[in-house]
Amino acid sequence: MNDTYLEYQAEILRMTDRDPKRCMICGKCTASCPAFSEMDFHPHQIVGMVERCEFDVLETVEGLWHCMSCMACSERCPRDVQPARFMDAVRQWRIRKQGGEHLHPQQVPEKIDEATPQQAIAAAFRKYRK
Amino acid sequence: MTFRYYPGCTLKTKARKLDETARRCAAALGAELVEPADWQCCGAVYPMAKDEIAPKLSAVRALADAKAQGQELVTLCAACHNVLKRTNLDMANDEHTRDAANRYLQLPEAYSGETTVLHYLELLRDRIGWDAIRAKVTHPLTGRKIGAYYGCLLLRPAREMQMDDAENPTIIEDFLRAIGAEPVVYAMRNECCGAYVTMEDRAAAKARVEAILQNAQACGCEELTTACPLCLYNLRENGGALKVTYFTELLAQALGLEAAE
Amino acid sequence: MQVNGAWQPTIVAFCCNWCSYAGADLTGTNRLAYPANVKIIRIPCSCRLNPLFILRAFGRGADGVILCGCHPGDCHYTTGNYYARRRMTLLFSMLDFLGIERERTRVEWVSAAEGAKFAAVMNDFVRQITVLGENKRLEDFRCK
Amino acid sequence: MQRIGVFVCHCGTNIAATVDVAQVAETLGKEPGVVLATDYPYMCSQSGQDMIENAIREQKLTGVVICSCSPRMHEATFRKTVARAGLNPYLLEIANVREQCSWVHKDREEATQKAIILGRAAIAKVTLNAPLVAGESPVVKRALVIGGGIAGIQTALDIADAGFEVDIVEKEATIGGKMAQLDKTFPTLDCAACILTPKMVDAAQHEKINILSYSEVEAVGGFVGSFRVKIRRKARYVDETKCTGCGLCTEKCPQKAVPNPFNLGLDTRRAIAIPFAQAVPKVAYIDPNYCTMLKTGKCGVCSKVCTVGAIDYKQQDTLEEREYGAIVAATGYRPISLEKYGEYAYGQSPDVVTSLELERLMNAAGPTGGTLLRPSDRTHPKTIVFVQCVGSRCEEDGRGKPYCSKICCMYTAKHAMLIREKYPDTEVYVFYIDVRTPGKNFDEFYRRAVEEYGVHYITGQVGKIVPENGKLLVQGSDLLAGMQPKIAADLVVLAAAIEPDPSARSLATLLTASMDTNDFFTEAHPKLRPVESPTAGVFLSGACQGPKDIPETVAQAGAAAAKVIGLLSRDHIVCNPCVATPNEQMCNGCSSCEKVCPYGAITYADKEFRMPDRTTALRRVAQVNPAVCQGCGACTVACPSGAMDLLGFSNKQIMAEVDAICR
Repeated sequence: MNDTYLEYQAEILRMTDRDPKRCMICGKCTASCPAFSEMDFHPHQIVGMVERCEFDVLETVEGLWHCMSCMACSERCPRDVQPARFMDAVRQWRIRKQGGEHLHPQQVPEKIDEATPQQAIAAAFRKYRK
Repeated sequence: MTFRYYPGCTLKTKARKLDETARRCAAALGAELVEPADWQCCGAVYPMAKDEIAPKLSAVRALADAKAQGQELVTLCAACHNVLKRTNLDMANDEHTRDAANRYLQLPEAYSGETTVLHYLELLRDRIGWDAIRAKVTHPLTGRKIGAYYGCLLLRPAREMQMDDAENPTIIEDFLRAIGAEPVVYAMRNECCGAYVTMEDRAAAKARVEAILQNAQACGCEELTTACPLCLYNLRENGGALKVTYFTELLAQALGLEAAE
Repeated sequence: MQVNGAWQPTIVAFCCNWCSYAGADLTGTNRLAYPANVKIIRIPCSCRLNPLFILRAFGRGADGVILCGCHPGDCHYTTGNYYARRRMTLLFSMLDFLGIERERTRVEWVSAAEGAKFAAVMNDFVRQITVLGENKRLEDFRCK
Repeated sequence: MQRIGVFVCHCGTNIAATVDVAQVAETLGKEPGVVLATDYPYMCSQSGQDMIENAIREQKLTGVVICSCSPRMHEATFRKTVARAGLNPYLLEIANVREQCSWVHKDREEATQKAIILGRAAIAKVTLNAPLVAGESPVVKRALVIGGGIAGIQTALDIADAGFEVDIVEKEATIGGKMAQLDKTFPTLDCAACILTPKMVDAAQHEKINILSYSEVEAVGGFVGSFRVKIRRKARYVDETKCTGCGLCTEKCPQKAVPNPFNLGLDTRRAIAIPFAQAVPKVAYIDPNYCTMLKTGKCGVCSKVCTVGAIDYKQQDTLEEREYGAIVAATGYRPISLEKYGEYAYGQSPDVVTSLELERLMNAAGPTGGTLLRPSDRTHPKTIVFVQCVGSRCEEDGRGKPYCSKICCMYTAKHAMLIREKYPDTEVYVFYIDVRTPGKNFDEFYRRAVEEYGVHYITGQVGKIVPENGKLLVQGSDLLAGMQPKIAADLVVLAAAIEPDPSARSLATLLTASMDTNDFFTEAHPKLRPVESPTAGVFLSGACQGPKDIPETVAQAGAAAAKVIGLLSRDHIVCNPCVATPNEQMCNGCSSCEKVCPYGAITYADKEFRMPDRTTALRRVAQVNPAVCQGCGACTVACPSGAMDLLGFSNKQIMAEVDAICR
């Protein structure tokens, strides 16, 4: 196993404080996900990829940015694996890596309109960049 | 009854209506909301990564301030509530977060989760009580079929938020009953509106809102109410099929503080 | 114990009748070797072990004492090994307090099917006690 | 003065090859108290045993040590040998010099030395052995079966057929349990009523079986062989001896809005009712929560129409006390409440039902007369979605159970198959995590559902069910296809996890029987004693021990009956004499021992003691019931004053062994 990948895995497990091995791949998270159709990989797959150390794939997963952090997957997970935490942790891991940031301040004006609440911008910054 | 009140950034700008009606209603119901002078933005999303301390600090400041005043901390925006409530639990239960935050903030007195965080709805339910509200209603919203839209942040994760059953909540329905309206239960009321993804992918948010509105209409909702500025934005801007108001606006109408449209 | 002028550790193993004693028998049936320093005393259940027996063994010159019982949840008497586990935890603290190396006592769960584990545990324990050397601290010289 | 004989066995070459048996005998012969030490090729042979017997007689031995194989092998044999020679069988100790010496060591010198030490320890112990007499206690030749489902009925029938009296205590008004509510049974699809009701009738007509329906166990005293049980006979407000079961009252009662528990509230019945047509006993009972007469004193219609005068509004609960030699717990299971699974819309839409409710909806005697109609609008559902593992295999979500409920995969395959057979125009989808079908003809059954009946099995779970415009929008995951299917269903069936009946927990306390964290009764040994509780005289039958289907339940019921018959066919029970015994002079009545006893064998009695100043004082002291004590010894260590000791493994004996080994 690639040592760097093992380090990544350790970092993600530290962030999530959850054990991906408890996942029994029932698919209830993915069944609950409101962003399913926009995602390339789905919550149960993200958990599985962390467990199997597939960071080459995780490095390119786009689905992370479509996650709405609605936590439905975590709420309904029968094994308390909490896929939302893995989503968030993998996102953090990507952002922490050089050049991993997903949102640049210059892009914001084109993304909002008159009524967009500050909350949305703050949240997007929190989720998409360091 | 005096409470510490954390409005949050959106309530000072785009969601002034929510803030303003909430204050007036609270005063009418005998609850004084005191806004601390120097609160900062909570960050809008709770950082789920365990090793992220800095984004939690502004929440800890607000919590420690309420503790210093010996008051319960009332929140209104669903996002602020989620961040403050969960950060508070971390400060009480997670040694690493508590130690790091206290080391960093150097507060006069170390903070370890002593403050009670109440959402405005909990204030209505648990501190004032539905019966007391019912007694103060002068303009009941009789005949209005209103659907509660909970969204995500008020309810989940249920074990931390402890407000209501995350899959079959009743608190807003109970509220609607207290102000004389007819609550309409529909299953999509706790499904995500698309949240901040609307900035990235408006089509995705639109699809979510459409499904919610379709279900609400099919179940007989004539209007919707919510506690979250972002939910309101999405339901209005990405949907628009139903009128959406903040629940505090409805309360203000029922208490006769504001005329119904 | 001195054997041919060289020190050999004396080790007492308390084994519960239902799991570990049977496990030790299985070690024999499978002809798996462990050092002869280990002498087994049969007790009905690990919860029969009064911590005083261990102190007595040390007082009489034992260099190591090991308690073997059924795995948690498998106790013949349902809960006996849980009591044993708690009592041993307290004894460990007390031995610490007395200045006895806590490595001289050990608790292991050995089922009736784990003959190989029994041998492995005993080999390891004897090795460990040999490294620790002779137990002088608790020896009761009045018994000499 | 001790006169101990030491017998060293060669076990052919098993021992003698590694251990110098002659040297062992010679050395042990010099131990204090030893008057005879000898070795012999096979101690367990007839001539070996004769040698021991003769030695005991000739040398007037007071104790015997045999250095041989494990006591687990031949202790019982040698105890009999010793007893034949007139010596108490517990004045024997065995030094295990085969399994724990000659077979595990290679060096002859080392092994010989160790054998000598083990022999010394045995001598030291036997010196302190006391003659023990195994007590006997009488056996009441009647069994109590708690629970009248298929498990209880089968156990009772098997015990009764062996000629022993059996009482069945059932908390509901009829026996039959959950099986009576089922439609068909897998994998053969026989009708549940057709195979169950004859058994119910057999039980009712069996001269040895006494059915106490609408009754509950209230207190249990005594111990194996002679339990004393208090049974509450709840008031039915109908005289059981007079009621003929004609059913007239159940048609005339004006209170019509009583949710029918037999149909799980899917329809209503009257306040006075017979649970179902084949109920046993077929006797009406009044539900006091709904009866107008009992609530307001005004009505009395049932009393007026009853031709035999069986109605008695004044009836009270009565208590009966009976004695039993053995008790069988057969309290069964129930589906868990799905109240907290709001995402499945159970309770929000009447068309989301549990599998047990579906059984009633498909049953000819159910609320729809056997035609599958959905509850909301009584139309034929055209698209049906089954969701598996609702609450099963949920580790820590605070809503479900960590275990697999075992029966759901099969009954769902059954439901899907029956629906497709009866209504071929119906589409049936099953969301599953794994399909578990280990059982005779089980996997074949499931494959038939897929291959012959065209049931759509989808690997994945359901995340959300949205009732909308008379449909149920089911959003699930199809993990193999990588899709998130959305199915507009007419009916959704949830395979709810099963849990032990809630009455089991209080019963376990009464019986001092242990339970696991899920409230299933614990068996005495998970593999070798699966139908016995660790508490002597208490046996387990059916799903109260763990999730089970009908064939397994019946098998276990028969096994429990066999164990009960084995117990009841004895006049007396021989008890293990190695039991705890308190020194009453030292006991201060602190209750520490009672708290750790897993069997409830310890009680307290106030006894008079002569004090040093010649007065007498009343003191509370521990008493051990030797018939209940299993001899674990937990109490001996818990006792702060050292008053409790264990016969056969006394403090002194174990200390003597320690001393001998460390010497």
